[in-house]
Formats: sequence, structure tokens, C-alpha cells
Amino acid sequence: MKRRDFLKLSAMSGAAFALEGCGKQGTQLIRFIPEENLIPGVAVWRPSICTQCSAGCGIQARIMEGDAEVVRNGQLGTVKMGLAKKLEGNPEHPVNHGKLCARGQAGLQVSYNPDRIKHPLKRVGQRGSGQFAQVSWDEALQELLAHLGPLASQKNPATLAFLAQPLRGQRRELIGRFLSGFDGAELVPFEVFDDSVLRKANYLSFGFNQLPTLDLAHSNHVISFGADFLGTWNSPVAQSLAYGAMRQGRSGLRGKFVQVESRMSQTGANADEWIPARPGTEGVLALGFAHVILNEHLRAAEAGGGAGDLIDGWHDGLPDYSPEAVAWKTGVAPETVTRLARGIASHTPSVALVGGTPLAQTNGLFTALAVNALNGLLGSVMKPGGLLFTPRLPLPSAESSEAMPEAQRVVSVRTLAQEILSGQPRPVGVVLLYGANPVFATPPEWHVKEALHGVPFIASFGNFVDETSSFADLILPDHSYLESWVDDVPESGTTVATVSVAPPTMLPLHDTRAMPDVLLDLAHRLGGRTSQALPWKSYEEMLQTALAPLRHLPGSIHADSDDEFWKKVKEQGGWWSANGSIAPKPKDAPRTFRPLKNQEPQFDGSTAEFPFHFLPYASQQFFDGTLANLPWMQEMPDVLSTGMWSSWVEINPQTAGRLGIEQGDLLEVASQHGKLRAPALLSPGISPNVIAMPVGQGHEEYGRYASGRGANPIKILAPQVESTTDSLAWAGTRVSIVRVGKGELILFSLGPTEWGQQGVTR
Amino acid sequence: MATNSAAQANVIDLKSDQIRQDLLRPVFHTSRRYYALVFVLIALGLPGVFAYLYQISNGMGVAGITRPVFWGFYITNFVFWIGISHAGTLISAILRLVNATWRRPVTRCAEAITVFALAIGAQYPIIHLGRSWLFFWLIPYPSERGIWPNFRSPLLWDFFAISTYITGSLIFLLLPIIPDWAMVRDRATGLRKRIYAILSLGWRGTPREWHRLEVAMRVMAVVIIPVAVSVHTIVSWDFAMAPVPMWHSTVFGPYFVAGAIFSGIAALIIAMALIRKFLHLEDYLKPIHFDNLGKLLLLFSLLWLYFIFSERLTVWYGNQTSEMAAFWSIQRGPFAVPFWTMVFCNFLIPFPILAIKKLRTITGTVIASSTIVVGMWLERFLIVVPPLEHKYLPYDWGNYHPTWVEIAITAGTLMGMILFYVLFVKFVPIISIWELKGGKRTEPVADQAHASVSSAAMRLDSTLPSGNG
Amino acid sequence: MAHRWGMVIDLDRCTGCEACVAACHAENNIATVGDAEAARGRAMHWIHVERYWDGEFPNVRVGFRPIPCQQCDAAPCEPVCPTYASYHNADGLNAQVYNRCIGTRYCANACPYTVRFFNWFNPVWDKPLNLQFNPDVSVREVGVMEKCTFCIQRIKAAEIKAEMEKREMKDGEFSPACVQTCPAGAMVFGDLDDPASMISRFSNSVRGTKLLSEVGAFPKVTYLERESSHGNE
Amino acid sequence: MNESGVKKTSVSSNRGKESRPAGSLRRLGIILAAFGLGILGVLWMARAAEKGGTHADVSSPVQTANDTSSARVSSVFTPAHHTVLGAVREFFFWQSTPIQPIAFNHKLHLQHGMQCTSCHAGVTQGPDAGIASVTFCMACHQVIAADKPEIKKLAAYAAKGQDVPWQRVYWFYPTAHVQFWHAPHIQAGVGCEQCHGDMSQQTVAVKTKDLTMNFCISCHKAKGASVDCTTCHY
Repeated sequence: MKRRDFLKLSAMSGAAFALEGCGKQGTQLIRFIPEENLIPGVAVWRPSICTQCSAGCGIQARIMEGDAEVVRNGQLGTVKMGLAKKLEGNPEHPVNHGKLCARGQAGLQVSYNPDRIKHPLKRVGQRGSGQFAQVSWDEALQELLAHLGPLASQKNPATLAFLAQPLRGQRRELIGRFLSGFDGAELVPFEVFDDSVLRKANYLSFGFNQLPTLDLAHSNHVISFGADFLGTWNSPVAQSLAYGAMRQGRSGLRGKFVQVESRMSQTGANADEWIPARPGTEGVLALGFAHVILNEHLRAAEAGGGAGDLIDGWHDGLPDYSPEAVAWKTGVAPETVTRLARGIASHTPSVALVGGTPLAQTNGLFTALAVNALNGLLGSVMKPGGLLFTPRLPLPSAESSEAMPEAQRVVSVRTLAQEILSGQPRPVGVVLLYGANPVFATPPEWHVKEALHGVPFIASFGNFVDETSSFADLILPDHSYLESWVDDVPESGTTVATVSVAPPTMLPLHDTRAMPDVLLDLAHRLGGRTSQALPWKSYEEMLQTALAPLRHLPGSIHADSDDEFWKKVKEQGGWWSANGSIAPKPKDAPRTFRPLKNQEPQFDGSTAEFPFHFLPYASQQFFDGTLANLPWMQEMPDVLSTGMWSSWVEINPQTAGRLGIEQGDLLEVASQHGKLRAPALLSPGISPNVIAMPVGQGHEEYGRYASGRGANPIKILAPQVESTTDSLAWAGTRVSIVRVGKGELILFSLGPTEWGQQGVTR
Repeated sequence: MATNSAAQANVIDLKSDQIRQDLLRPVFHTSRRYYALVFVLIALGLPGVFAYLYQISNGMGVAGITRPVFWGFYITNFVFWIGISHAGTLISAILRLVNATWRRPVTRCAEAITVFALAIGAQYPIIHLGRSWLFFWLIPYPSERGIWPNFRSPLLWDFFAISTYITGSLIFLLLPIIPDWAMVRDRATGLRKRIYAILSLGWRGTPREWHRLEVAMRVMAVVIIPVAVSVHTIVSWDFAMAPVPMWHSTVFGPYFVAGAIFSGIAALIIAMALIRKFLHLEDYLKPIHFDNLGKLLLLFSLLWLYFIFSERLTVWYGNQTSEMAAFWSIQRGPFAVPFWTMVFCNFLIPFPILAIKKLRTITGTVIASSTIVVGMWLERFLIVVPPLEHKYLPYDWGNYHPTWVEIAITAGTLMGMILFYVLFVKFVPIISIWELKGGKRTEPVADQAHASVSSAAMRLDSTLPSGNG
Repeated sequence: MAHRWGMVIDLDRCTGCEACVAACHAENNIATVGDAEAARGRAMHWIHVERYWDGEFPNVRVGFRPIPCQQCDAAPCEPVCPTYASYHNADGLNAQVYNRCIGTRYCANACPYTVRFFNWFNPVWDKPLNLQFNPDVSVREVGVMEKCTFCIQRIKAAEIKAEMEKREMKDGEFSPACVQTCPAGAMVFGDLDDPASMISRFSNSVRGTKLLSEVGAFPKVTYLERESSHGNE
Repeated sequence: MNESGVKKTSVSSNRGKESRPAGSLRRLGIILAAFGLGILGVLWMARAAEKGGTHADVSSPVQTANDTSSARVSSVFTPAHHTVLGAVREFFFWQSTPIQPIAFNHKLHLQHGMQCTSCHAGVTQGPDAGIASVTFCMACHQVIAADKPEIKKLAAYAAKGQDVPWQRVYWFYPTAHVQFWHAPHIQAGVGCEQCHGDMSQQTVAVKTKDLTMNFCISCHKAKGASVDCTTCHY
């Protein structure tokens, strides 16, 4: 077993570091002259931005001098350099106020990951075989230019697609401008758990094309429809902070929290009441509440405002949504519906949230609009204790990834794949990859793999070889975010307009280059439109010019000169407006939108053949799988199941008993589109007709810690999309399960699940 | 009872020569079978040695112990062997004090068991250390750093108790060997003679020497008993002092002592039976000895039953959630099988055999003893592991799967024990010759007289021209 | 100027996000044991969030309880250690002196909270993960016991800083990694001997309970139990 | 041996003869059987104990439909030392005296009015004293004594863009778990020489003081500093 041997070696070296006496260490390696001057053993804190999820928390890295093994001009040796030892939240940052979640804490292991790409790579083996050879940066850039050059000229029919994780701020702007140099170039933002449905709904209901900022701290009653807002959804740290304040922040007043979802999430586990509704019927339940509130005249229909107008029958008191009708659809008892409705109406300020699973159905938009209407009715929009929206900065690129500059088209991965395969409207000559991993995270029947095979040339900026970048012909490894200039414009999670910018916290460990600088370099070499669009020498210069205008706005920095301003921005890790100085401005939505009737969710697979709803969920450790290569995250027990280093199928004990399934049995989960195997985990917090699985494991190619571990639920999903947006309806698949033997569960707690609290917790 | 049994026990109508020859035969004559046996024992023991080295170089983790079951086979074996060690010294000391003359052929094999079982048992605390090579930190030696061991720790009490006990029993074993070694010396030639000359410390068999020996033995007999009792009480405190459900019990002290003597006698009976068989000592180790020990065994079987019952009853009646978890896991949970096997081995099988006089034969007692030894090992295991698997917080429950390392070491030490014994038999007359001779006269005698007479006999021996042939 | 460091954990704020767990790993050079060992129950988490189910579907409730070392005043782990590797230090911490530990694992058995973790093997870090080591914390080797130290390295650093600046330590001047990062602000750390400190106020809360108080170890970690809203509606 | 002895033994061996071959086999058989039974019992116990693992069966390898290998990440363990010698050295705290790449003359530099802190700058501010990089040396040695052989070595390093691989003179084995802070000691008025000897008398630094724990705590006691274990060990 090759991996074993390799590990043995690395293990030895690790131990050598850990236990051989000093003096021995480094004697065999030459030492380079330190590039920076730090006092040994004394820590300095440098600001940066967390890129582990899209919340955009500000962080600071604890930098201390250490001996790093590096390659300098082709020579291997050690150098004394500042190394990030610990990440903490940036106390001044308006999103996370010094706090940080587990995934953020683990960010260190991105930089220090043994599987990082250490230098540019050129494909030598078959495409997708993941066999690469080292090349110099010049060769690499030449190669890429050779393929980009032709595309830049108008005559060439072929075009360029930039497939990236959703980006914001100047990175987004940079890429946009770069693509503007190519006719018909496409930006393809991709993440599995994208919130485009909710953005669209918010746009239609309230005129804000963005995710909401939740002012939980001041709300008295919170009801959440499937939103895992304490774990993985939107801006978890900001929301956890607010949640804490809601529970115990105000003396004598403790906000109540009700969670509606069919599989208990980490968030649901904290709810005072957990209400399992049938998947896809959350919208109906929301309107059920509205029905009660309207018919008991606790609020007037007009309170619903624009959001209400979008729901069919709103102004007639929603006759189709009587508690009985709702109960029949959702499986929630009528009295519960009435009670909760009265509760949220009377205990103001109250707010309803929606996100995650309910929106990952074919009728996602309807659900979102229904909840928005309920919020309108509760009067919780743009009010303390309700839904707020983060104000936009007067910057060109401040929009979230949804609302686009007109320069280039934005398409979904699915569309891109179709275009590549069909060659319509134009053939795609080159695909640039950055961060996104669609091969891992799309249903097979979106044919992303096949499409990539068909692309003449693929270049990746990723710093790991994953399922997608293993298709690349060329890999130009990026710095880790601790090693590079970072910038972001938080979409939500704060009430002040914010732009985060931070310089590198440490020198690069490997022979890598920051993607933005590489793009600028390419642009200059390409010349023509591209270089005109990107006049800056370096990314820092671009950032500085972009932020310069902010100096004159009331905000976190008072500076007399641009240089001083820039200096302070770098020290502070960004700029944020003074409270209330910039108000969020809604755009009025197109009135063309017709009020929506209830739409039944469409599920793939017949109830008879595939009796169970299949619920993949964003894992607390790996989010959508991008963090599965971090040992800390692998070994951190999932808080509800206590599972580590593996994946599992959550199943209700009653169901399990009925099917003769025991804890740890290996199950085969089959949909119309594929099979997978994983051990059964009996969990009380899941509906009997639902089985759930964490997303993130089952990587085929993602470094030593993630590869060949567990199963990937996305691989058996139906290629369904939410009907109005093009985003994947990942909760719309039905499956069947069968026991195929004894499996392996790796659990941190071997205690009995059925064990009550034994007076251990109240 | 003493006199009566003595009456039966001493119907040894053999000449001193006969006795001497039979008992010295193993020392002078070594068969090929013997070498084969030694070789086999070493071969079977070696894996254990290898396993231990493997464990030292790779780390404790190669054993099956894990969180929260931090103690497993090693501590089980520790308690088990210390228990076995209570066979000899205690018994022979008691029998000496009550002057039960039937003890004479028995005492030495018993005391030997003690010493070797202790030697084995004392290994285990060291084997189970995460950093064995630092075990000497248990020794209170004055250090420039002014650091002493923690005298509040039961483990330290263990250290003192066991070292005291092993010293005591060693003396107790060696003192009465001296005359016999002297006898060997007188019969031996060449190198062997020189070795035994050193070993026998120049014993000449003068009345003063005999007197001193008698006195020393009586003193030792008195001293060793409280030590023996304290040792196993302290071993039990290793558990009772920790706030672990089902460990934290007051009954553990006497419970362990009783269990120890119980398993000890069983081991003794097995050893005696083997010796009797292999060394053709049918004329010396007679059914009466097995019968008497059988009675003792019966008594302790009942005692053991009483203790385990009262221990479990109080737990069950007290009905604390934390304790009940461990309790039920033993009674009807994953540990039910070992538990009920233990009950069978320690009571249900031995009781009838030992209670019915007809069955209390040599074979009978040996069968009973073998089941008891197994049963007692299971008992130790059930004391150590299940409570650790079920500590207070259900979330932190765990389980324990021993690995080949633990099993190899366990087996290795068993082989080691047998090996020690086999070698011992080779270098020491396993039955105290002079005592046996002393016992030849049936009427009870005053110490002085007894001593002088037997010493007279001895003087005769020691003055014989050695090697006149 | 001896202190009595304590912690308060508000279970009504705790969301079970396990940020504390990750932060602890990053701060304290805690080994990652890998799947094989994790499967044998040897994963090391100085602080871990215990989860207790209550009730049957659909009326399921869950209780989360982050459990670091409780730093007991009458710690069962201390008297049993034959070498004083586990002992009560001047600040009332249950200190673990790694270099003095010979690995009897007695302390771990005696600990009612099962918060002690043993180095079954020599820890392994694939290069360059070892560059992340916190130099203020020693890397434990095979055969020694380890556990939550209330981030003693941070305590010492703050002490030394205060000492060099010739002043007393201020309340909230520093906090352990878990407390620092807790997104819901569920954890408070401070000096129980300082009546003015935040922790003194919190630990006297009516919601305050000690874990397994019946064992009588007198933990210095106080848990504030969950409440219900709107008059138990 | 005397007559009777010989006779007896021969007799006894004769007595044994009849049953020897069978007997020996039987006895070996008994021993092996006993051992075998013991092992079986133990194994069986193991299984019994294993049944305790009611919740997770960790023995069977995981297979999943869309992956083939189930790699064990660090089921690989390392001995604490690679050689027995290494272990022994550490056990007895043996430290070999280092060979410095350049024969640095402390005495000379101090005579020319340099301070300890000019090269070991960290000593007043943090835990580590630190050591100046080659660039710092070259600041003076561009010109000063540039022709001396040792300085040539230094210059050579600088030219290659390399730092001087100085070897530590005073250090602890990691298993000592010592967390030493220089700064507080300096502030408490502990002179460098108290632990490192009088460097103004040394050319190449040699280990003059044996920094045992005794050395530390005797001074701590004398100065009334804390001798609590966690003062240094954590």
C-alpha cells in the first residue's frame, strides 16, 4: 500500500521534528537569510479575512518566528520566517466581532496542508488521471498565453469560461474586467449550497438582491424554516453571536426559537420547539401561520406589503391555508399551527427565516416568497429584531455575486456543460478554474465531467488537486489566503457597509503566486482590451485605488492622506461605514411578477419504489466538502452524530427497527441515478420517511486526508433544479435503502443514543 | 484436628535414606523430558517478551486499552497474580503456627508459589506503565530536586506492600531450605558442590543453628501474616480509592483478600498434583493433604460467594444510575457470559466436588481448583473493565478489545510462572526433607527435643563422608 | 497574588458549533490521531461538546454540554498520581506535569468527567503541518497523560506581562482559546477570587450548576442551565 | 556420588523406563493442552469483551459504492526515538558539545564594547534570546577583519545568501517540557553569566553551566521565586 509507506516516512519526519533534540534539527539543511525581522518567541497579530465560507469574517493571525523548510532559487533549506500559529476573529470586524467558528479556526491547515500544490504543474498523464509534472512559472504562463491569445481576438469564435467559487469585491471585479477582454466570455460561479433562490425571493419581495442580516439579538420569537443559521447557512458566526444575545443577552427576556425541518440540524437541536414538516411543504406551513394571523385579525393583510402581493389569495385571507388544510399537507398538527401563529404574532418583535433544504426543492422560490410574506405580515422587515439588509458600498464591485455588471454573461455550471457539449452559442476554447469543484459537487447527469473532457484547454488556479482540477492541463497554484492579499464585501451579517481588505500575514511557503497578480500579469502580456481593462501593476495597487474614495465617507478610519488611509486600512483589515451613515437602498422589483399559487414540490422517484426523502446536508466540518482535506475537521466529531473521519446515513430508529437495521449496519442507498454505501446511524432527530447524509466526504481525489473516505451523496442526486432559478434542487430526490452487511461507524461517543439525559442536562 | 491429621499424615514408614533418595532424586537426576519441558516453556514464553519490547518501542497503544478503559488485561493479571501469591506463605505460616504437622510436605511448594507469583505479578504495574523506563520514580529516593513520590497514591502503597511481602516471603522460603541445601552439598561433587556450599551458608547442623532456624521461622510466620493480608487489601484499594462506579466500595478489602487466598489455594493444589505426578512423590503428597486443602478451598468458595453477593446486593439495592449501568452490563449485558461463567467456575462446579467427601479426591480437588483459577481471573477482569466502560457520563462510555500484545504478554507470564517453578524443583528439594524427617515421630514433641533429635539425625548426615565411592 | 481560575459555560447560549474544539486543537498542539485510532476511541479533544438526546420523535430535545477539564478543587485525579505529575498548582489548576508523568493512567480512571487523554502513540504531524505548532505549548510524547490546562500558557504569558509592567492582572485581560472564540459568547473565564470579576457574578447565577456535583469533586467550571421562554409556553 | 546414590538413581530410572515414551508424550501433551486451553479462554474473553462494543463495530473495513480504497491516515506509529542510542542519550540527558560552523570569538566582541543584547536581541523582550542573522554580522564585517579566515567563511555564507548554521550550546530535550522565558529573568536582574558563564572569558561558546533542574530551583529558592512545577513545565 503506497500511501501507507509514504505516510510512514512523513510520520517519521513528523516525529523527528517533535522529539529529536534541538541542534540536530536543521543541521542537514542549509539556512537562508531571514526575509523579515521578528523577535523570536514574541507574537504579532496581523489582520486577514476568512475565506473558509462566504460569510466574510474578519480574522487576525498570530504570527511567530519559526524555521520553515522552503525552496529558494531551486535550493531546499530552512528559513526563519513569520508563521501563522493561530487564527482568531478580528475584534473590530463588524461581522464577527472577534469570534470565529470551527471551520475558520481550521484555516491554518489550509496553509500548512501537506497536499498543497507547491509549484506550477503541467499535465503529463491522461486528462483526469491527476498525473502532473513540475514546470517553471514562465513556462506555465507562456503555455496559458498560447491558448488565451487566440481567444482574445474578435475573429475567433471560441470563447473563455471562468469557473469559480462565488466571489465578491475586487477579485470579482478583477475577473469581470479580465473576461471583458474576451467576446462572449462567461463567468460561472458555482457552489452546491448556493442561495440564489433566496436572493431572488428577497429581490422580488423586498427589492434586496442579497441574503438578509438577522437581528436576532432583539427579536423575541424566531421561527426558522430549515435554515441552519447557527451552523452552515449565511453568516453563522454573526448569527450565533446574535442568537446568544437573544437567549441570555437581555435580562428577564429570553427569545423563543422554533425550528421547522424534517432532519434535526445543529441549529434545530437548539430550538425550544422542533417541528418536522414534510419536505417541500414549509411554504405552506408559513402561509398557514399567515392564515391564522389574518383570520384572527392579529395583523392586517396590507402589512404584508409587496411581499404579500406575490402570494395568490393573500388579500382574501389565504382561504386555502386553513390549519386543517395545512396540517393535511405538512403533517403538522392544526393546533400547533394555530398556537405558533398566535405566538409569533403576539411576541413581537418576531421573525421568520428560511434557507437551506426548503429552498433546495423544485418549489423553492414559492417557499421563500411565502416566508417573506409572513415576515412582511409580522412587520419584521427592516425593523429591529427582524430582517435587515447590509447596506451597499458606493463601489463598482460591491454587489454580491448575483447582480452582475453587464460586461459579461453569468451562467450556471449546468448551462456551461451543455454549451461545451453542444458548442452553442459558441464553442468554449479555454476554461479557467478557481476554487469551484463541480465534478465533485454536481449530479452526474449534469455531465460536467464529460464537458470538461471536451474542453481543448483547462487551467486551474486552485492550490489543491481535487476532482475538477485533476482535469486541468495546467495548474497555477494560488497562495493560501493567509499568504495573499485578501478582500471581501460581506453580503450580510452586519448592519454597516463593510469592505474587508488585508495584506498577506506570512510569506508564501511554496513556489506559488496569487491568482489576482497572475491575472494582471496575463492581461499585460495579452495587451489590447484586457490590459486596458486592467491598468494596475499589482493587485495591491488595484485594491488601493478601489478603496481610495471611501476615505471621504464617515467610517472606521479618519485619515488625512490616501497613504495614511491605506496604512490604516491594512492595519485594521478593512473599512466599515459609521453606523447608519449608509442606508440600504432597495431597488423596486419588476411588477411583472404574477402572484404565486402553491406549487407542490416535485420529487424524483416514485414513492413506491423509493420510499424515502433523501436529504444531503452541509456538514458542520466540511461545509460542502471543500474542507474535507483538513485533519482537524476530519477528526472533529459531528456534534449530533459524533461521527469522525467517515460518512454515515442518518435514519430514524423506528424506521430502522421496521427494516431490521442496527446502528453501524452498512446500507446501500439507491436513487434512480446511482447507488452509494454508508453505515447506518440511528438518530432520533429525523422523520421516519426521511434519511439524511452529510455532504463533504467521498472525495476521489483530494489529498491524503479526504481521498477515498466515506461516500458522496451528491453523486446519487437527481439533476433537478429549482424551477425559476437554475440552482440545484438537492433536496428533491427520493431513495430506497437496503442493508448489505456490517459497516464501520467511527464515533467519538460510544454511549447509547437512546440514553436520556440522566440529570446530566436539564 | 492438627494432631489427628498429623497422625494420618505421618504414616510414612520409609527409612531416612529412602526419603532422602526420593526427594533428592530430582536435584541429581535430570531427564531429557525435563529439558524438553523447559525448552517448550521458554518457546511459549518468548512471544510475551517480544510483545513487551514491541509495546515499549511503539507505545502503549499497541495494547487494546483505550479511553475510557485505561486499565485492562495488565491490571487484571496484576491483581490475579498477587492473589495467587497468597497461596503459600499465608497458608504455610498459619499451618506452622497451629503446628498442623500434615503441612510438612506442603509448605515449600506453597511458599515457592508465593514468591514466583509475586515476582510475576510485580511485573505488571511496570508493564502497564506508559513509560516503563521511569518506574523507579516510585521509589522514594532523595533527589537534588527535592521531589518525592506522592505518598497519598494507592499505587505507592502497592509498591511498598508488595516489596515488603516479596522480601518477607523470600526469607520465609529460603530459611528452611538451608539445611536441605546443606544436604545436597554433602552429596554433591565438583562445581555443584561449590555452588551449594555457598547457598547453604556453611550450615553445619549444630543445635544452636537448629534453634535459631526454628525461632526465625516462628517469628517470620507471625510477621508474614499481617503483611500478606495488608498486601491484598491495598491492591483492592487501587480500585476502591477511585470514584468509579462499582469500584468505590468498602467491601473490596476483605473481598480481595478472601478471593486471593481462594485462588491461591487452588493454584497450590494444582502445583502439588503436578509435582506429585511428575516427581513420583505419591508416598509424600497423600490424598489427606488434598483433602485438607480441599476443605479450606470449600470454606473460601463459600466466603467468596458471600462477598460477591453482598457487593452486588448493595449496588443493586442502592440503585444509583451511574452504578446500575455498570451493574447491568455485567449481570445481563455484554459481560453476562464471563460473569456467569465465573459463578460456575468459582462456586457451582467446585462446591459439590469439595462438599461431598467422596468427590474430594486428588482428581476432584484438581478439577475444582482449575475451574477456580479460571474463575478468579474472570472475576478480576470483571472488576477492572466493566466499571471503566460505564463511568458517570453516558456520552463517554466506551469499550475494550484486547490485542495480541496483551494476550501474548499474559500467556508469556503464565509460562514464566511455570518455568520458574520447574527450575525451582530442579535446584531445591521441593519437599522439606528435614521437616519431613522431623515429622516422622508421631507423638507431638517439645520444640527443643524435636529440634535436637532431628538435628542429631542431620548431624549424622552432614558428618557422613561425602562421595565415598 | 494567587488566583483561582474558573469558567462559566452558559448552556442556553451554547449552540454546539464546536468552535471551541477546533480552537483548542489549534492552540494546544493536540495530536490528530487519524481514523484507525479514532475508531478505537483514542481521539483527543481536551474540550468536547457532549450531546444528550431527550425524548422520542417527534418530541425530541437535545442538550449540548461543552466539557473541558473541570479543574476541580478536590480533584480525584490528583491524590492517585504516584509521582505528583497531576497536582494542584498555586492558581488552583489541576496541573499536568508531562515530564513527570510515567503513564499509570490512574488519574484518567479516577476522573469522573473522562476529560483526560493519553498519548497512546507518539504524535504524528505530516510536514509541514508541524509549522503550526504553538511554541508556547510543549508537544507531548508517547506515554504521557494530557488534558485541558485552561490554556496555562496564556495565563503565564499574561502573568509575566503584568509582572514586567509591574501591575496586577486585569479581569478579561486574556482568556483561553475556547472562551475567546466562542461565537455565541457562551463561555466566560476569570478569577473566582476576584469578587468584581465577571465570572464571580456569573458563577453565582441562579441557573448555575456543577456537573456531577454528587461526586464531590467541586469543579471550578459552572454550567448555567437552559431556560424556557414566554412562561414555559 | 556414593554407591547407594548411584544404585538408587539407576533403580529409579528403571522404574521410570517402562512408561517413559508414552509418559513423556502424555506429559508434553498435558502441558500443551493446558496452555492451549488458557489461550483459548483468553481469546474467548477477548471476544466477550468485544461484544461490549455494542455501538460501533470497528473491525470490519468500510466499503462504499463510489470509492474503493479505505486509507488509514495515521495507523502508522513512530517510536519516540529512531535508535536505542537516541533513547539512552535522552534518558541520561547526554548532550554532545556542538561544533560551530564559525569559531565566533565572544571574548573579542565583548572587549570591543559590544553587548550580549546586540546579537541576542530578543533576550529582554521575550522567551527566546535569539541570534543575529548573517546580514547583521556583515554590517561590520564588510570591512572589519575581512581578511581573517573565519570572517571569510562568514562572508562566503552571506555571498551564498545563507545564514550561519549556528549550533545551540544550551538546550533541553523536548521531553523535559521546559518553557523558559529569558525576559523576566533579565528584568529580575539575573545576569547572563549566571547561567551561561562569563562569556568575556570564552571565545567559542562552551557549555560552562549544567542547566539541570536542580540548578534552576536552587536559584529560584534563593531568590524567592516560585518553585511551582507549572512555573516552567507546561
